[in-house]
Amino acid sequence: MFDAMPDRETLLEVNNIEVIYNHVILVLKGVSLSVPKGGITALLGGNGAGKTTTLKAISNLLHSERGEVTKGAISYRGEPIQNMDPATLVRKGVIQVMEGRHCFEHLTIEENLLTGAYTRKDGAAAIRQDLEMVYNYFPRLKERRRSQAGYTSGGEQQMCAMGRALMSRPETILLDEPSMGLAPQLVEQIFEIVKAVNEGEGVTFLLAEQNTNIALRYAHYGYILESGRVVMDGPAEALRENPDVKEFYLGMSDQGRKSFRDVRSYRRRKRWLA
Amino acid sequence: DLVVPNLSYRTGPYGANGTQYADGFNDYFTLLNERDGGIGGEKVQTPECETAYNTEKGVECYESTKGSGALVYNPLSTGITYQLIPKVSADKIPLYTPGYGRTSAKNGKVFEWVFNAPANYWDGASVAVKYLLDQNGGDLNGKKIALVYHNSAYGKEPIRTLQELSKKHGFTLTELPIDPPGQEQKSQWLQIRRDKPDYVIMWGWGVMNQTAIQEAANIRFPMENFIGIWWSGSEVDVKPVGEAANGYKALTFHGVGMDYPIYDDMKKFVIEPGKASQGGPHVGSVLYSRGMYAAVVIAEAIKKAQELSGTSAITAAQLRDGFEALDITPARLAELGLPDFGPEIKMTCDNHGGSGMSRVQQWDAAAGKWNLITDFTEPDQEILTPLITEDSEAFAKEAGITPRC
Amino acid sequence: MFYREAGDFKTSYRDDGQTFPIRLDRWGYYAVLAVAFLVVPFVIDSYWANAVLVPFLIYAIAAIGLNILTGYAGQVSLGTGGFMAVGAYAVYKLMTAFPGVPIVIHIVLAGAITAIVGVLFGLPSLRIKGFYLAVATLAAQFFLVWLFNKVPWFYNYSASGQITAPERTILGWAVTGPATTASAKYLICLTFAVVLAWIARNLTRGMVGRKWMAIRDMDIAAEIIGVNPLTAKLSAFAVSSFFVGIAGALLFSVYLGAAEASEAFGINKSFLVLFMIIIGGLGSIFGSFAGAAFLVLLPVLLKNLLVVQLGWPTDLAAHIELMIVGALIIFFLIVEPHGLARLWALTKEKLRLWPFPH
Amino acid sequence: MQDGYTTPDGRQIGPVLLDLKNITLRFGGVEAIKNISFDIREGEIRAIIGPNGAGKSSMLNVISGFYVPQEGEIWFKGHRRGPMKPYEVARLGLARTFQNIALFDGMSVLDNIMTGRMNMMKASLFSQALWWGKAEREETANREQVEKIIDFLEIQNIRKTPVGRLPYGLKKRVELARALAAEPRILLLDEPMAGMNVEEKEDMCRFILDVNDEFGTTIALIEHDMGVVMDLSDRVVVMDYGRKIGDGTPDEVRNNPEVISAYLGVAHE
Amino acid sequence: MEFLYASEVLVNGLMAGVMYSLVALGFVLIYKASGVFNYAQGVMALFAAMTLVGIMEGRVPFAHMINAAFGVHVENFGWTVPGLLAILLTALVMVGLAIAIEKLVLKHLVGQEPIILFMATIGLAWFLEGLGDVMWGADVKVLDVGLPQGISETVETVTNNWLGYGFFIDRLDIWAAVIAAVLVAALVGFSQYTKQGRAMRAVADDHQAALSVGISLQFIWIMVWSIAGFVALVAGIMWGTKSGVQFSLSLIALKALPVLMLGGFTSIPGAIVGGLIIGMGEKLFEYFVGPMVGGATENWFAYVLALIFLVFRPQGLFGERIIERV
Ligand SMILES: Nc1ncnc2c1ncn2[C@@H]1O[C@H](COP(=O)(O)OP(=O)(O)OP(=O)(O)O)[C@@H](O)[C@H]1O
Ligand SMILES: Nc1ncnc2c1ncn2[C@@H]1O[C@H](COP(=O)(O)OP(=O)(O)OP(=O)(O)O)[C@@H](O)[C@H]1O
Ligand SMILES: [Mg+2]
Ligand SMILES: [Mg+2]
Repeated sequence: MFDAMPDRETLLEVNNIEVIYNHVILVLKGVSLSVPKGGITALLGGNGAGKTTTLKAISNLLHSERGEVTKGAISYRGEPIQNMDPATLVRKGVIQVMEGRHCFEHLTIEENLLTGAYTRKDGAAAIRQDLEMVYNYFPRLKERRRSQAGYTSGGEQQMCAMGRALMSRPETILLDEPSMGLAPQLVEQIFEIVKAVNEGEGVTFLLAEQNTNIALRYAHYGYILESGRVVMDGPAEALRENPDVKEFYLGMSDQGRKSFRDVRSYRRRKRWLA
Repeated sequence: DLVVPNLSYRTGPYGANGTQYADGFNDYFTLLNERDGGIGGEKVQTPECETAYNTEKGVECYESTKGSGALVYNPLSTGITYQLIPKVSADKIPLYTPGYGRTSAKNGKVFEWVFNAPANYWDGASVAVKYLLDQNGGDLNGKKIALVYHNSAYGKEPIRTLQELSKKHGFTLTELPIDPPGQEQKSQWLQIRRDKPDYVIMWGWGVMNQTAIQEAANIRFPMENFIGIWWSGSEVDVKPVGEAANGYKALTFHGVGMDYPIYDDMKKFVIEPGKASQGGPHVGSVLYSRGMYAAVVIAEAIKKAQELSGTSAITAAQLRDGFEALDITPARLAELGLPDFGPEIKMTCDNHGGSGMSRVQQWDAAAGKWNLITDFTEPDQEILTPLITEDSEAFAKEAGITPRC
Repeated sequence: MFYREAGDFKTSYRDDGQTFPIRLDRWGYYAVLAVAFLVVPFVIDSYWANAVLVPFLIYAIAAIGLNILTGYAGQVSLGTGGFMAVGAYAVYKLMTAFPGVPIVIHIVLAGAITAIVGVLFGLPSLRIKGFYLAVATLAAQFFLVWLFNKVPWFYNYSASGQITAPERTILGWAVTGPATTASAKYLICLTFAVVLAWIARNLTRGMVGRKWMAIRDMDIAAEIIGVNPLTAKLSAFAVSSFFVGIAGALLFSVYLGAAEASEAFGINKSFLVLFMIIIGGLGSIFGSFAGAAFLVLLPVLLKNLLVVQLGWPTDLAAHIELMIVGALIIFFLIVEPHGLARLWALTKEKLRLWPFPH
Repeated sequence: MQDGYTTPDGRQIGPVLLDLKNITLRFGGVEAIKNISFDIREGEIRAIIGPNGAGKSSMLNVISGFYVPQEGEIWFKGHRRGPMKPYEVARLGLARTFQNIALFDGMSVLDNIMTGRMNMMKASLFSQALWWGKAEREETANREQVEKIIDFLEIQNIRKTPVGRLPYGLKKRVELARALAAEPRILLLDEPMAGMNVEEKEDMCRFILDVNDEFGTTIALIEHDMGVVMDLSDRVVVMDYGRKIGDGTPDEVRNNPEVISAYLGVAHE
Repeated sequence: MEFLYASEVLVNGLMAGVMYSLVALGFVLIYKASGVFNYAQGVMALFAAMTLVGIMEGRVPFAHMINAAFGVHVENFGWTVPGLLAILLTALVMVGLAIAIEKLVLKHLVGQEPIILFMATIGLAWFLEGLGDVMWGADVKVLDVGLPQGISETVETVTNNWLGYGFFIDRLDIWAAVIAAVLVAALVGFSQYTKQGRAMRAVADDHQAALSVGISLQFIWIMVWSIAGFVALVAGIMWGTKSGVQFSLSLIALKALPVLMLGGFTSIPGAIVGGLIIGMGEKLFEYFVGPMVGGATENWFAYVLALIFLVFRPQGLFGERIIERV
């Protein structure tokens, strides 16, 4: 259904970056990727592979975690963005939805959404309109608009974080683990929204996901990251058919999906990581 | 050279006061060095060390300077004095604490190394009451006196004496402690406004003085009936209050202002050549004069010690002998260019505190100066002597000292 | 590779739980102790003892105490000065009431009394958290100082409210009072510091320590997995106050010799000790020593540099000293928010990799 | 059913261990749990599912004593549990993991897991201060137990690492280890597999099954991955907006229309 | 009569409380915006007041240092600046200070734990204290921007006519109350209803998330520290007028802490209400109980009073509820 859209213009380009935390912990060991305009690009990989780090490197949120990009280059629309502060980047249209939601606990849901529009200059009316749009996508948020975000459930917070990002009218959203902790229906719903936003508003997505299955269903192109390196990439379609991906990331074998009850009788081992 | 360390404080909550005192102290020795080439031919050095009125820094200063042949210490802090009393008696260096420190150190039998002439806190309390007696024709019966004091060892010093005096003279005493630094004194002054005491006596230091005078003015307490100890009677305490402070009184044990012949020399040898400490912004102020006076007494003691020992490069122990033989007569003061500046100081082996005389000065806001309004007055030794004996003997017992002399 | 961990194998869990699991560290530590006990006492003079080493050791004890409460158990306290005052006044009352009992026992008892007081003032910590608690501990600070100032019984009814330490001896050596030698002062403080540091180390590596840290890192989760917050917090307050009380007792009896509650144990003392543990490193015993050394030495060094070497006027030097110390505190926090202890650990980590950068 | 039942794969499930009766929990005006009753049997793997905000985590918090329900009773091993502090509940033999990992970030992995054993260590403060006698013996003995768990969960190589630095998946594993260290009767797991990839989920499943099998630990888990829930659990409770909308075997639940519409969306495989 | 005395104490307590609140407000602002407990607030007030006096009197900054270094004698420029203009200039200096603090300190400490930031502000307090002294000298300075001081005769006469006892109220306190009311209204409006106010609260909750939505921490912090600097200036003027500009001014921070604690660290109205309660409580306690226990109870009683409130409301009267979830 989707193609890889190789012909599209490249919006975001990450070129062979290395990231070090605390001056000693080397986490990314040369990651390169490119995100085409208007596409959904997925960044897949196990825990600690470096997905979050990659996204933070792009959005320049590493500093506050004592991490830094020591090598390589990142450019957006051909312009280097390594040393740009996050606010400028947001104004340029790149916004990140952080892993673990990070809502403003003491602000109400609505106030949270409004902070998303912080960088906008197009007036209160436009902002109200987008607020309605977000409430349309997430009716649950409308119900809870007056509650403090700290007291809402995990799913509600995830929606709030997504909605907040949308409020900035972004061009590119860096989405970190949107499905984590969400009920299956909601996961589906969130990805539908991603798709809708992608198609309807033309927003480009780079999303980091553990849930390979669903990510590859919605993404156009995928990168697989392991231990700070890209080990495989390709159009989503192709990745889904790849036997290794099938086995290690989708949990399928030749006989179809295995029951989790049987895990005690077998064990997967990643070939390329030996 | 003769080394007289100057443990001063020019920072912290009392920095404004400490600065002036330290300047006066330095300048007098500079004068001696410049005019007379020192004392007995020996130049005097006053290496300064900042204590910030903090006891631990005081100890550090003491330790760091005592090795260089320090002759005497004058830390201008009751707290530091208490630290140093045991130390100086072990190191055998005199400690000179004019008008502050441990009152019972007047008893030289117990406090071999400590001197606090010309007057101590209890002398001050007694002189203040005496002054009030004079004002009331010798009778304070039924009068109400409030004591507003710095809530610390320093401020608590006069309480015992005042209590004894209230018994003797029949006045009632109200004690109103104020926590340092003392910028908030509303409740105390409202209490004064309600109780309407006839007199208020104050034992304050730093910002507390000025706030108290301001509050007294606010509630329209008559300034003439408000008397501070000598540490509550300098320009910094009254000037910020302005006109309203007019008439405020304070004790002092030395003269003020620049109407003394010594300032001719001071100008010629120190101020005009630009040798004054900090450039001399405070010359002639109350605290400056007090610092200078302390220096005068120390210099006289050095001179005496040189006479006694026959050497000009005296040791700390010899200086103690100098202090114990010290006799600064009015004639000698006049000779120094300070006629009638202070009371006669005569110390002996058992009396390290002199006569305890002090006088009252009053602030003239319009002229911006202090006027002396009484003569030197003798304190009520009848009350004080037993108190001093009692306190010093208790200390001797606790510290295991056998009285000498 | 100067610094090696590899090849240093443990064969039992006991070995692995040692204070210094790495042999190189262990030998370094023994060497420092040997020098401290066997060499320093013979070369020390009264300046070094009174201006540097004795305050350093005493503050290190206080810092360990506060570190147990703040660094390990996560309860920020600004009441250290008040608790030190409890130790000081307790030892004073004990010394003067029971002159025949050895001073060491008095000092330990003073610690115990402080522990009890600490527990009392620790009670609000069950409800109050974070900075609210920090500010609440100021209630202890101000109240205790006021109490010692107001009740004459505490200062044996002396005229000014000052307390003065009488002479007491250990095995014939004076350790308090004017006749005390520099090395006696130093040695008694050193002994207390070493023993207490060892006890602190034992506590923090064992179960109590873990409970404290659990409360610190996430108090709700800790309670749910089984930590009783009442006993954990109060035991932290007790142990911490015990240490702080001993520091207060030593500060008064051995170091200062005389003290007055509001002057010697004011709020500044509380802040000073807090600085020490933050600069040194929260949750680190080594850090407590490092922080104490830093803040005791730095002003002395600066003073010597500015006044003695450069000959600046003392007031200017004092003001600039404030600026420099303030700026250095900020600088250190920026370079390594987790304190000197972490800086040291990072250095070791780098040495381990040396000469390779990663 | 009073004395248990046998699962399709032949495990014997015992009598009711924990019984929740008519629990209602309110926060201010919000009713997070509305009159819910269900039980957990000895040796069983019990799943709780439901949409976000349904009150699942709140339910777990009620069980572990962190939230006190306004109404309802909790029976444990046939006795009614009075109001209890969370740490007292823990002493009854309940251990749990948390939805948003609640490890002690400043401590090493080993110390984190050791905290799980705190109720087995009773040396006095004094003995611990001197590191002598009981304290030392206990420490060594418990360390051995913990090492077994570390081996079991295959986290030997990170023993000394501060947990703050670990990647998410490993943190979850350490949290499990900490809970296991307490040797609980009931293990409560709040979304143990959130944010994991298939391989890690498989590992986690293996651990859960092994624990259940080897130690006979009763397990209650909240999980959003239906594959896991359906494969692992013996019985499933379904919650929606604080109500219970289903309770039964995975098959029963899977085909319950109310559950499908409220939670699953489409009938799951 | 006794009742009238007590009410006089009470009213004066309320007034004193307002003076504490002025200092507390600065703390609240910064805490709200950055979760930083700014210990330097008191010193900022001192610094602002010193600068104000320095500018008004036309003092040469760093005069002492210049004199010491070059052996010259500079003290004054020889001009004086009128009060209002000087206040404006001082406010600018405080903005400059805010920028410097952000650039040199806060920027490098993004995302650190609160206690680390707290420490940094203590370092800052020391630095500023030293800087103030070096710049303007450590002498006691008289500050007079034209605020009246002393007993308000109107109040005295009116109450005397009504009640037969003339109440004492300091005119300076009345001014303080008016200024505080205006400040609070303005600040509440700002933080609750403006975009920047919302952003400020967002930053307080989660630095990283705020960054991620494009809020510039730099800007917010400079803004908030500037406002706090301005509030410090106001507090400095009031306290400086009351008792001169000198070191002890910085210690009023200690009087503001119980106020904060009681009102809640994050609540602007809380700072006022807390101040009123503390001021009233400590004065009444000193008045009634003080004489029985030897007096000087105010310092600790303020803290104990706040503590008692906290036991019932751990987040202070108006503080944000501490969210406890697992
Ligand atoms: N602040 C930090 N300091 C030190 N190491 C860190 C820090 N943040 C992450 N790491 C390390 O960097 C590696 C990559 O982490 P990252 O969060 O990017 O992984 P991820 O792919 O997003 O994993 P997950 O799927 O679990 O979120 C991990 O090994 C982690 O331990
Ligand atoms: N401490 C609390 N105060 C107020 N409301 C709360 C609190 N805890 C939970 N709630 C509310 O109770 C409802 C249930 O929350 P809970 O966390 O139990 O949901 P959940 O089923 O675990 O959802 P998720 O799958 O997203 O984790 C939510 O609407 C939440 O806002
Ligand atoms: Mg991640
Ligand atoms: Mg949940």
